[in-house]
Amino acid sequence: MSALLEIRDLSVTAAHGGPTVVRGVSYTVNRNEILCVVGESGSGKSVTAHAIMGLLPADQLNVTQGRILYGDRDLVGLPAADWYGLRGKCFGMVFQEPMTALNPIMRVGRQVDEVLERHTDLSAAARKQRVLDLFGQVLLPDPQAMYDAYPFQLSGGQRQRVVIAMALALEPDVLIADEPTTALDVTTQAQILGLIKDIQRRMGIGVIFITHDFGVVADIADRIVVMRKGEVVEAGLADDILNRPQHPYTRQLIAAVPHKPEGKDAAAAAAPLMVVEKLCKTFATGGRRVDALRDISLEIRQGETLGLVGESGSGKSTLGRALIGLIPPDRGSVRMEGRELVGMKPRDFRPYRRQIQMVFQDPYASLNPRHRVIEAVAQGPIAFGESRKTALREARELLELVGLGGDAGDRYPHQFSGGQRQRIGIARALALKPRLLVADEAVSALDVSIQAQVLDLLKTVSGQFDLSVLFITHDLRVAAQICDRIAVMRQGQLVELDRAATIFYHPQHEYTRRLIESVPGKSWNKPDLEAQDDPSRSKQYA
Amino acid sequence: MKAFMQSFCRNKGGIMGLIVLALVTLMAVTASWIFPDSPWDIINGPFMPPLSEGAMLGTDTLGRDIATGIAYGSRITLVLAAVSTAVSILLGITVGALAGFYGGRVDQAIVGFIELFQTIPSFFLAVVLVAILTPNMGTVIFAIAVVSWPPLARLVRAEFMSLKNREFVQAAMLAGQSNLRIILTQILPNSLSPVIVSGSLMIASSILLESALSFLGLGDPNAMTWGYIIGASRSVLRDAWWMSVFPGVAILLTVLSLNLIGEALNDALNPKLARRRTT
Amino acid sequence: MKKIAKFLANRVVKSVLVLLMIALFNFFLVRAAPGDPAEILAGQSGAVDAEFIAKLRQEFGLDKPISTQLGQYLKNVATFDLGYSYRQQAPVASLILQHLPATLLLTLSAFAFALLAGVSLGTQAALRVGKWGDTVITTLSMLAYATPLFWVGLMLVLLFSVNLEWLPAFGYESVGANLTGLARVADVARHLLLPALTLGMFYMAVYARLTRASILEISQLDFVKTARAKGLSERTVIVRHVLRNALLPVITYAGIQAGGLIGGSLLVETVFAWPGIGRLAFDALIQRDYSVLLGVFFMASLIVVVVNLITDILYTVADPRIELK
Amino acid sequence: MKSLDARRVLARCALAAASLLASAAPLAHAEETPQYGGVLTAILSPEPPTLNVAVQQVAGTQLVAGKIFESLLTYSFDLKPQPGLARSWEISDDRLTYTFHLQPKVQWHDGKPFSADDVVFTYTKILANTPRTRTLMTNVREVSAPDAQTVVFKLKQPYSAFLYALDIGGGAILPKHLYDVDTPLAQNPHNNAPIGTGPFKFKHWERGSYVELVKNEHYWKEGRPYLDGITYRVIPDSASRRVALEQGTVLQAWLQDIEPVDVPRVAKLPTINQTHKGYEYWSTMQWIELNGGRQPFSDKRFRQALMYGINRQFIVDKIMFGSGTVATGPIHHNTRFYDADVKPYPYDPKKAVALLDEMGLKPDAKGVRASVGLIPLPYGEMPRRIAEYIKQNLAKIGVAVTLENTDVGGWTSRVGNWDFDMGANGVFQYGDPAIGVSRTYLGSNIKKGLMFSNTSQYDNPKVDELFNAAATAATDEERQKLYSEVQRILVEDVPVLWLADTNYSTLLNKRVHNAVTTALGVVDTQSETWLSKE
Repeated sequence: MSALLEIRDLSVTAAHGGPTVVRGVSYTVNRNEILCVVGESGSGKSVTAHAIMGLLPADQLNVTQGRILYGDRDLVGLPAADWYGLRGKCFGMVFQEPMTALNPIMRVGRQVDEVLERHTDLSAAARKQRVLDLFGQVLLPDPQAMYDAYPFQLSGGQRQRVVIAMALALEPDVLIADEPTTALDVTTQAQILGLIKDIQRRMGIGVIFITHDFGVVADIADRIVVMRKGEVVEAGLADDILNRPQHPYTRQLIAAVPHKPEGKDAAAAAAPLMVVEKLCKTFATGGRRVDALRDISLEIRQGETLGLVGESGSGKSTLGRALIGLIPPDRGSVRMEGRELVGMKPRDFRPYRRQIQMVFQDPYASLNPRHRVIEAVAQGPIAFGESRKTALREARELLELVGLGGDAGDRYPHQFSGGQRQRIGIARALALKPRLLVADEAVSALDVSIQAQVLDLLKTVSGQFDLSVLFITHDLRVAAQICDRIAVMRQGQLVELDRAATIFYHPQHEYTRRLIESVPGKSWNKPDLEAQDDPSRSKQYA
Repeated sequence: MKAFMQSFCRNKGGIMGLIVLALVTLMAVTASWIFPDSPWDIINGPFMPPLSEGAMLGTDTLGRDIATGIAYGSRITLVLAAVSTAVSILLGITVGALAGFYGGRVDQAIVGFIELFQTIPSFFLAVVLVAILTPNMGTVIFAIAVVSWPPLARLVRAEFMSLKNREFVQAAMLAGQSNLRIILTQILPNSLSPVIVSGSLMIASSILLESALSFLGLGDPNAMTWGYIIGASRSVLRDAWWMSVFPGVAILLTVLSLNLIGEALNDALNPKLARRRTT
Repeated sequence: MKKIAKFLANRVVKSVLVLLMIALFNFFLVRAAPGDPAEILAGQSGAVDAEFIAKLRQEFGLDKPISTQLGQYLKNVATFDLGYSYRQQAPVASLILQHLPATLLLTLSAFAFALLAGVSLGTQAALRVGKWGDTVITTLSMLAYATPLFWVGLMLVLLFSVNLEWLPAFGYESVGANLTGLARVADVARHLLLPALTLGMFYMAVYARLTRASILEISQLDFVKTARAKGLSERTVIVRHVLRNALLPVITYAGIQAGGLIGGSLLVETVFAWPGIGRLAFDALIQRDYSVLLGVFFMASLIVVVVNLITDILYTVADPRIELK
Repeated sequence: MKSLDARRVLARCALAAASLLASAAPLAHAEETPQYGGVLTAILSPEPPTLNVAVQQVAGTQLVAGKIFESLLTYSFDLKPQPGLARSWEISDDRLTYTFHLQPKVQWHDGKPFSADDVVFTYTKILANTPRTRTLMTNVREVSAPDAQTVVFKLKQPYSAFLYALDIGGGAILPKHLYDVDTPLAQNPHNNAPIGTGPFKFKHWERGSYVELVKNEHYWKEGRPYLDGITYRVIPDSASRRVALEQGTVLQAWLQDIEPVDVPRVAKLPTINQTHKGYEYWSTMQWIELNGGRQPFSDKRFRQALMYGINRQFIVDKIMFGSGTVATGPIHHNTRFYDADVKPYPYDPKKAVALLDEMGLKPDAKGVRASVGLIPLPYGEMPRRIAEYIKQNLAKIGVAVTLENTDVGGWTSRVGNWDFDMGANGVFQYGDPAIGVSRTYLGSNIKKGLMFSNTSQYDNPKVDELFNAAATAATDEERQKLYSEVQRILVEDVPVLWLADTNYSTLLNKRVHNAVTTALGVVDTQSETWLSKE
């Protein structure tokens, strides 16, 4: 194996005396291999990749040290004109967000054609043929039609295929893929991962694959570089890192990866708390009708954690919001302990309102930035007639319970990390002493290591308060980890509902099966590691 | 707050704007001490050029002092602009909040209404309103407010729509808070920064609008305003350039200072959007 | 294509509704004026006595119930009968049509100037962001943005007509010169220069600021990075990818600003004695000739509605995504 | 351009002097000999709505229509009736019958003969229904045409002013054969392409640009007109009008064509002649109406105090720029029966304050003795300046004035309906006090809702008696006596605040001769006007 690209002791510093965001990073990419660069947000993995492409915004970030060797050329400080010859031709790049990576008002065929037009002498007809070939290679349906389509007419997966086709148009030596599947649904992710791997093998190119997901890493990596806070903490062959991680941080990351569920014991079937029957909801926007819920029927039992899993557009969030009264359903019934909630007058609904609470997805948006945390928690009880004094006292106790004691309550949301805010969100939901908690993607915005802690907390409180939890997520692994039962949704319909372990190991429905097939890192048996060091916890009150 | 102050102070334009605005305000407050005569008083010969004795900036066709007129004009200008902006902000926030918060039919109706107002050429509308309702302070304020509120209502509506779906607002709904309370304590405070920014820009455009109305002779006939002086100077442009130049500079500086303050506020309040909302 | 047709049909219906609302507004506005419409009309005709007023009331159906009057009024407006000016002894519609070409010439020239100069200045500023070229352009547009339109006009007259005597200060063409052909075109152009510059200046500033901001925003987007990653030259990236996207909000804004341009023409035509509908409106204003004033107001709204429709059509061409909006 | 013209004039003068080998006298004589030919270009502003003077009497209509149509009479500078379409006239001894003998061989521009029938038709069917002439016709019992050359007016009672109301504005004769139709007068297609008897024929009207008149070759007055035609240029902007006049693009400007502020300067140009003659017939007065039905205006002392408190000299000098003189009383100094021997009201704030003190109007903490509103004239800038100035003047004597800008409709409606404190006003006097003056002061003319009546509600039986006697008095001496007395009474009582007798001027290029020959100035036929060569 020959080193295709070598990064030596690279440092990148923010302009105008800002912080150094990448510090002394070195790694190499070889021909015919996939190098995975793994790290959580802020690890500097993307900045390094942009430095390789010469795409750092000059007024914001600058390479201050080190070399990027491509063949015998040092790319650091290369004049702009030379870059134009390299980019596209020798390096291709795939970005994270397929929705924004394409020019919205240019036909996609033309966008790929541009690369050829720029770097080759092919005639227009030849170029078009080549683009169609490329579209075929990335398995786009109906290349001819795709050629004239605009990006908004394509699905996320299709767009990512276009971007890949673009990056590969000139068969570059190195393909840099910056979180190319993070924004995609799990089944699409599996397809794209397969595609990248397949093409890499076929063309024998070097791929730098940037990701935060060890599952993905396990599926495609030949070698791995782990980064943290701008530095490389560990590098090595995939097998070594995945199964015998050395550095505590790597170990901690791997430990936090949701593992395969063991399956809870089959508890005695409790009485149903909420019964949903034939629930329907259709959204009509701008002449388009979307059936978000189609005859959904299920029951949530007293004290159980019910997982609701589906890809984007499956209607799972709509269902959650319908149950909680934020979205009025069109038809069907939602009964709580026998009382029909659908169509109830707001005043009659009020007593039920406090029994169903929610933990939201985005920890940065779920707290009013202008209210103190304690206020946020106490607001509910006060609105329901609790005296201010009692409400505040109870709020403080709850914050303590979720691990935020001391003066935490008197601070404002921006003073907390994402994980801590999610804890506050849970405390707020608990303040009203609900019986059903709807957790809508409650952990998906968090880094893996934090995710695990919040899941633990959820598990604890649901047991402690005899709560029923509706756990909505796109991640089957996470759901399988904490749920008693799992419901799988697809395009507004309930596909399958069963015990978590059953769903995971013995899926009945074809779609569920595909979903499970697509879970990244399925073939990887995670080593049993105990997190030795929990950075987020240790710095909580730092 | 501290961060905001720091950020604002780093903006040279904003500081300059504040200084100019402070000077203009000072001029307005102290006008009657510095210039004890009424701006309508004929205290000198007509058509005296600037730097004449007793008429720093010259006199007009009747011998009224331009400097006095500008000083007293600043009072009317600032008060008119502030009041009309306050009225239109109130109107804009109310309408925008209703549309954004309730959505659906209410929103459709209100948006239709806003679009209607945005289609009507606003300056024409102001002119027609003042002309027909006869010019005085009240009608001028009314006309300026009527044509200024729609963009703000749009802005507030958009803010409310996005904030309404923000999770903390939904959390407040789940916490059983009343709609009014949610609007007032959860959404409104969080949508204020763009309102503050457009408020300062709206004051600036109110001044421009008011001066244009006065220029056309549609100001309150009892109020000495900058636009009025310029309007009166039009027929004697060749003979008395100072009559039009100085009040124009006063308008320019005041409007400029408000725009600079607006931009600085914008940069300080919405650092991420600093480059976006420049118009 | 069908979707676009539907979209446009929708816009047309909306435009008609807007015009209807404006007509209603006009109708009630004149009734909100102090004094009875008949008295106003009588005042306009220069004769005021009770008998004449009564005659006028009858003649104009003002003695009929308000709903009948409204119906008649709307019917008139629909056939572009905007009433009759007693001061000018002519139908308002024909007065307007007579003055319209001058206004169109002025506003279109000003618009073309503002757009071309504004977009190029804005682009130049954005490409030099933070450098002195940017600072100069931004400062100038900030100044132009804060200057009252009518004052700019007066200052230009002072400078170019009174002091330098380069350009005529007033009017549409030289009085009594009886020029024809190219000489006349040149003469009109000389007269047009200052007013168009005045009217265009403010919007040039607006477009420059908008273009600059829009380019800076678009430049941050991923697809620009994609374009660079393709190895396209900087020029291609800017022109083909950034500018085309950045101009979309400029188109929208140009549509929105049509009203402002027409409103500004009232001031500019007044300052420069340009014989357009703005000047017509100003004269009507001075003489309180409401039927003309409201007629011009309606016409101005009509122009804005039409311009908005045109922008919508342009937009469907410029932005394929419009189908979904 | 200017200097070039001047040089050319000089050169021509030198040439003329050389060729005539003589002193200035024959040269002047040569210049005085009328020449045929040439087209007079004149300013027309604002553009009139119509050219039919029976429909509209705005200045622009009169200016153009005055060349196309004719009336029975015209008036000399001292307001003596002069022949127009009427060659001569007789008044019966009982002063109830007026017989007019018409000019012979008059024909309409379309070739149809003109006759007494046209006059009878115009007066009975058209003019009797116009606001301007209706009042006159209420005095007339019958109009008849004993033969084609004679028209007889029979009056109900003697009316001394009768001969003064037969001007072009109030008495233009229209062709019966075109106007005796069912179409309402205002919609007659000939209004804007008129057929008259005058020295010039209508040729073309390019709206917004110009009106073109050409010589009437069949004009009844032998050898007239001198001009080949007149072109009226519509120039909406005052600055452009001034430039056009300065550069000789137009040769004639009248009334308010040139801004008052510019008139003195333009008048000084070597190419321009200025004349103040030719406005005697209208003699417009400007005053401030006072609502005598309200306190404190009902008190004579208050009205006098206001009169003393306004610096009218400043107004005519600095705001009207000399286009007026300080008014002494209800009659314009150019109108018949004017009497200057009345109580003067110099600017005297002390006296004004003394009067207010005497009334018991004490100043409050802010020095305000009374607060009143003032509605300025709703036309243009000058009235606004005047109002602003009066506000300032009166503030000095403790009368706080609030300006109430309004439109023409609001102005007529509020003043007409007595809903005002002070309201600016200005009226034409039409040569004779019986026509244009008495209407403002007659107690019998207090008519709520009617503008231009006695809206100040001044009611003095003695004044009524004097005015009525004067209107029917047989001789001018008798009338003068009555009017002098009425002027003295009114000036003492100050029912309205007379500000100024307007004193407009006409500015003419020196090439234009005999443009102003009557009290109607450039509105008259201008059949005597001629142009010297360039």
